[in-house]
Amino acid sequence: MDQLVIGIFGLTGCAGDQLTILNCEDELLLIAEKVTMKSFNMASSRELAGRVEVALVEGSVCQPEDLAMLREIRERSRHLVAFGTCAAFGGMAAMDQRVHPEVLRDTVYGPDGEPFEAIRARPLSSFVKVDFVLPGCPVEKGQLLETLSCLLKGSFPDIACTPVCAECRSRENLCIVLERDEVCCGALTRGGCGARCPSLDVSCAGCRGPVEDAYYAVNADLLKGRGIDREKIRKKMMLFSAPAGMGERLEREFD
Amino acid sequence: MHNPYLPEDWTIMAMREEIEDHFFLELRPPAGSRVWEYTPGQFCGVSILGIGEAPISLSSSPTRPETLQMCIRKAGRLTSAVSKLSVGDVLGLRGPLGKGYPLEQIQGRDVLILAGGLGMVPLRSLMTYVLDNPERFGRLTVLYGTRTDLEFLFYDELTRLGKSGRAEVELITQEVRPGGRYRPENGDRKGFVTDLLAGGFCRSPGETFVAMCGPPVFYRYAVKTLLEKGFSKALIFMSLERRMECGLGKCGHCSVGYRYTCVEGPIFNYWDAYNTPELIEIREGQPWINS
Amino acid sequence: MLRKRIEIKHLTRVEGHGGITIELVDGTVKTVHMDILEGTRFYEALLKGKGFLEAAAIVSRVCGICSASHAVTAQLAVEDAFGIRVDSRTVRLRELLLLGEIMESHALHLFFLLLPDYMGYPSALDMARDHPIKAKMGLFLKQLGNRIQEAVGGRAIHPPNVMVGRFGKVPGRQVLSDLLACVEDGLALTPALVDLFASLEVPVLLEEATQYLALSSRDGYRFVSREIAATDGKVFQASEFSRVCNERVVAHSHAKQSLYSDRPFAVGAQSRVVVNGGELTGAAAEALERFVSAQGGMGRGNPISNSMAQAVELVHALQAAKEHLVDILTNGAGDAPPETVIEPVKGTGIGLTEAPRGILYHRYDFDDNGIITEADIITPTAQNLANIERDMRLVAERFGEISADGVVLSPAMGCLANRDLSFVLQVIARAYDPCISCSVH
Amino acid sequence: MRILRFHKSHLEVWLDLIAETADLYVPKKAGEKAHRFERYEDFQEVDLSYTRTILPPKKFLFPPEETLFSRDAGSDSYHVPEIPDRDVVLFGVHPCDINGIRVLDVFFGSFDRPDYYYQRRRKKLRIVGHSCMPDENCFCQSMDAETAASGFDLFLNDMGDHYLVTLGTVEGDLLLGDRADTLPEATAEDMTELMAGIRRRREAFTLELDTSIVPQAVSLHQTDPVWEELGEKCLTCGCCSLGCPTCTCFNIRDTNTLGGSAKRSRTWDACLYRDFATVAGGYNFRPNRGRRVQHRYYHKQVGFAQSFGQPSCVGCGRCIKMCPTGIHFVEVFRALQENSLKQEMGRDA
Ligand SMILES: Cc1cc2nc3c(=O)[nH]c(=O)nc-3n(C[C@H](O)[C@H](O)[C@H](O)COP(=O)(O)OP(=O)(O)OC[C@H]3O[C@@H](n4cnc5c(N)ncnc54)[C@H](O)[C@@H]3O)c2cc1C
Ligand code: SF4
Ligand code: SF4
Ligand code: SF4
Repeated sequence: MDQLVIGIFGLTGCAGDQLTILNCEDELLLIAEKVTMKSFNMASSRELAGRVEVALVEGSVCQPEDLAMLREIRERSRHLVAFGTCAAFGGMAAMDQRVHPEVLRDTVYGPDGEPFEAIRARPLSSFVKVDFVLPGCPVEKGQLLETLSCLLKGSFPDIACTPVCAECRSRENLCIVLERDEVCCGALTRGGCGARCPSLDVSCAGCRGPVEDAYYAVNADLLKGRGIDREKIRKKMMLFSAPAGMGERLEREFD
Repeated sequence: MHNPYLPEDWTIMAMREEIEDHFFLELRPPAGSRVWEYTPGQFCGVSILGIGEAPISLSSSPTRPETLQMCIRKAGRLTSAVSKLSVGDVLGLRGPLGKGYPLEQIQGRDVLILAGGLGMVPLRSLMTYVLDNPERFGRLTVLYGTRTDLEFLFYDELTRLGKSGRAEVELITQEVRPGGRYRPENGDRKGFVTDLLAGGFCRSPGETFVAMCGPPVFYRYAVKTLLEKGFSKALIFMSLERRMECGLGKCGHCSVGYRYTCVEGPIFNYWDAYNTPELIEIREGQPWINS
Repeated sequence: MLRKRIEIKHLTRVEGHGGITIELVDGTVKTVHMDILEGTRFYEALLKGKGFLEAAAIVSRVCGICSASHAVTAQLAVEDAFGIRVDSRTVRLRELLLLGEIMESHALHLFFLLLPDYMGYPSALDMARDHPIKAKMGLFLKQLGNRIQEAVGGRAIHPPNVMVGRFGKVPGRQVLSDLLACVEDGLALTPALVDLFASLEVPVLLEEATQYLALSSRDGYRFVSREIAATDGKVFQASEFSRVCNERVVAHSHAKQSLYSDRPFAVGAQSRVVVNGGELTGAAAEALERFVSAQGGMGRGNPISNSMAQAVELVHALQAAKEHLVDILTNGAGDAPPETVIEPVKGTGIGLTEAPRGILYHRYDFDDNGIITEADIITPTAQNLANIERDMRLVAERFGEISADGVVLSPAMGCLANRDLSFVLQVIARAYDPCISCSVH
Repeated sequence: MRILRFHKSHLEVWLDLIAETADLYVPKKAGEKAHRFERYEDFQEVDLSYTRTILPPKKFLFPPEETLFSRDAGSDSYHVPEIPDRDVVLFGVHPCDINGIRVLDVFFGSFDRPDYYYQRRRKKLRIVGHSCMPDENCFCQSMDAETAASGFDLFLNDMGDHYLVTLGTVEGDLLLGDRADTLPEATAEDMTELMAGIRRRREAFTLELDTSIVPQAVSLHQTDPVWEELGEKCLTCGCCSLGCPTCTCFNIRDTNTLGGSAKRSRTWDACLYRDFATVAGGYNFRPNRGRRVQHRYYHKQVGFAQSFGQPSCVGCGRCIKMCPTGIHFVEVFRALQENSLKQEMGRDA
């Protein structure tokens, strides 16, 4: 059987999703046996040009070069997967959409910097067709392996889009909102992490991105009603739950 | 203890692309087993382990018990995977599921089959059943409409049937497309299924058993027309689609009101549907079927 | 005039997007640029206006490889600003977490990114086919590092369990004793590990004096400290760091660069071993001796020695992890219950740790409500960049004999014999194990 | 039905004994006021004075995630994972939860299509009930679930320093072991005391739902603004359903391994989630949040009752306690009833 050819690409991001591939220590050799990984710069010097069946693209589009690269990847691949929250929703870089990117740039680089073009961080789907979204900051190892395994069978996996709360309940945690009056983004966030953070007694930061029907207003009202300062709520939700494009909704629904 | 979640491996004996993205399959049971006993209108769970399962209607008739036939439209993950299979491959099957048509109630009556689009698939089972038991039923009428003439399923079979005189068959399409099957010389017409109803097809509408299946819009207009024509609410049966995961009345996805579509349906008569919240609403003074 | 431009568009087997450009005119090197092409996310600007509770979650996303260091450093900075004392168990667990990260990161670099160069493979996966035992050793050590990070930090990457003043949930006894058993298995591998890396023929690319900087530790070889030591004998306090490393914007790269007294300097495993090597004990100290006798001293300016220093640290990390685990298992809870109610105080906080690649510095200014008004993050790779360029320039000048089809090296370079300059430059860059997303954040 | 007297001082020895031959689960503290059924390890951890556990006992019969079957690469047979052979003993189950299990029994055994996976776990489950006192969220009394007429193997009535143990089944006798025929029978005096206790408990309920017109009110008010309002308030986090002793919805999903094996499993689902009724192609039969909330309420109080003869709510109060935004099961029906009354009066006027 022909090997499945996948390309692994990174735009602007932290490489955590690519690293997650290498973190599958137990399975790595098996993966290498079944899958040809092209363009995996982080792990290999063997740059193979040409077409790939599936491109896993990490990171968001943060500079014109990213966009050019993304378009080229799209050209080269049959399927394109938004690999990780940055690619899927913009991630951290897309957090503060209210501040102009040039202001951000000048804050970091000051007046001495050579002015390079700063653009608003955006998810892949703002520019090209995305065939499948594998969210997570970083992606969950299990879901990554499931994606590869399912791709070997010629299909994308069936990945849940229910909120983190579902897994939080299933793990029989106490609800952080109710117990401690803290902001928890569980109800806004797509599960799949096994409610990792609430199970550690840490409130969910929303790193897997928003569920398709994120109800900001209801969540905000709930938290405000429990005496939490609205700015605090906004800041936490802005991390991941209200990414590029949804941030405006959050602002609108907030008051 | 019987485990109703376990599929059996059936083998594909024949497979063809009936129309674009719609695959006709004929399956043989695993060695040592026989084709299930089933009633027209029932469905089964079709699966490929690792990809998923989907509810698919049985399109063959129990009067021809050698194989099972179905027609699957490429709609998502599982159905796409099925479309890539070929003769000799196996497919997981679980069933028969659901309740079929109330055959005792049909006994002795004229039968009107009213199909829209993919709705012809389960109705073909009933149609074949009626044809194979001419002594038990009255006149058979088949009215079948599609959006475009590219979408006619079982065209040759239906046309032949019409010509044979064993049943009255009328095909109608809203739109004629290049490469389509519309042939005026065969009596094919242009328009909506409801246009066919406007003609006086049935001698005694109030006594005729109506089996209908089609997309939501189809029900909306067809039910209205049937009622206007004096068909009996108790004899109008429709097949209502819902999301199904288990087909055993357990997973809850198909639950509407107090009913589990997968075990108590998918065939409901007008009153069933009317009494079940969510299935029929009255809008603008007209019954509005939520299917 | 003979002009020659060597351009490496995409460095491979490093994290992120970087390239190298060198211009030679008549055999003399005109410019050397390590081009960091990675997009910027403007973390320092994003942090402005965010609350102290979010800081760690935000900055850990700077980099997937050293996310634990970022998370811990952020909390250290918050605690410094608010005057929060942390109990001894939390301190130990944080050290353990950082050791896990060191293991993961060093094993990744040594086995996946470096070894293939020496063994002549384009990637570790290709190497694994012919050398499964070596690959499995690397995978085991890497996985062990990840296991520690998962158990302590809650996840191998972007550890959510690291909170201000405490951990969300302290790993249970069962988890810790399982880890201990794994660490023991890891320790059993160390002789083979040292043999493997001591047997490599390490090319001496350079022997130019280099300025090394590391956090100085006195009670053992540690990764957290508030003092910085330089090999010129000077010692600085945390608050002096930003002045000492003098970070500034450069034109050709999105990453800033640093200079110590106007000269490039190095940080990382090699610097730590040079500065704090005396604190190493047991097998780690022996390993260091072994490398020195086989391959020459660590402090002689040969960047390739950094990898050997990483191997030494890998041994140390295993030893130290065992110590911490035994201590937590025997002494249980720390000296004081961790603080859960945090009162923000207006002011500045600084966090300093030794990340796998060197000194990591976070400074935040807070207002009365614990909102960040100003943030400064100086990452190790950014500090190293000027030194990497320096090393490349020196190597290029030494070996930059131009032939018609490229630049040929003298054959006396061990595994680098007969490789062209562009390959050697990549080897130098990789020796620093640069982390480009960190450098542009 | 025999009732025996059992002194509490023997409890530890008894539990240790049960734990020798069965997997014993007991209520343990999970924070200030919360509890969970967890494996019995140390008698000191057993806390029988709990009100309700975070998850109901359904997790033992219908776990949050369960593998249905798998198949190895290249194999042509399905493998159904075994469950442990030992009995599972749940110790200290309150009447509402016992009744919850009875609802599950009815449901999972329904339509001539009994649920294989539920049934096989159910066969291994022994239930030792325990009396309790209601808090402000309990309304089992209104749901006719305040006592368990059956569904337990033993039931312990707390009488201070001793229990009055009701024997429910032969398996209950077996659980008592040698004690079954050495323990003294309850005396008339004991019974008087027991009755007094039951009366005290009955009076302790503060939450009440008049169920007499609930079905009518819910059915009549299909388009009541209450539903829209609830939709506006619901987070659709699903906590009410997942934590409900009688909610049973699940999803079936396949997963694969790199080696080529695959498995099919089911996980808890809730009808409040957006895609619960979405079919291929994206058509959603219940896109509206209010409609989904309505479906849950309708189904539990009316739909289930119409199909199976009793509502699928036992008044345990978990959904009230669990709902982050404070949607209150009882208040919802009260609001509907009030609206009914208002309409009635409007018509009269
Ligand atoms: C009683 C009944 C009979 C049917 N008969 C036929 C038929 O004869 N031919 C045919 O082509 N199609 C039929 N369908 C529709 C068919 O079930 C869907 O097209 C199919 O489920 C799509 O599955 P997928 O994995 O390819 O789609 P995906 O969109 O990838 O998966 C959808 C998911 O939702 C569920 N799901 C999606 N759509 C439906 C649906 N309509 N009903 C129930 N569950 C659904 C599936 O279980 C799956 O988990 C029938 C549906 C029902 C309810
Ligand atoms: S703690 Fe968070 S994730 Fe868990 S139930 Fe509460 S809101 Fe949902
Ligand atoms: S609980 Fe929330 S923040 Fe934590 S891993 Fe899951 S989605 Fe991410
Ligand atoms: S609906 Fe609420 S009160 Fe009723 S049984 Fe379920 S969780 Fe308990």
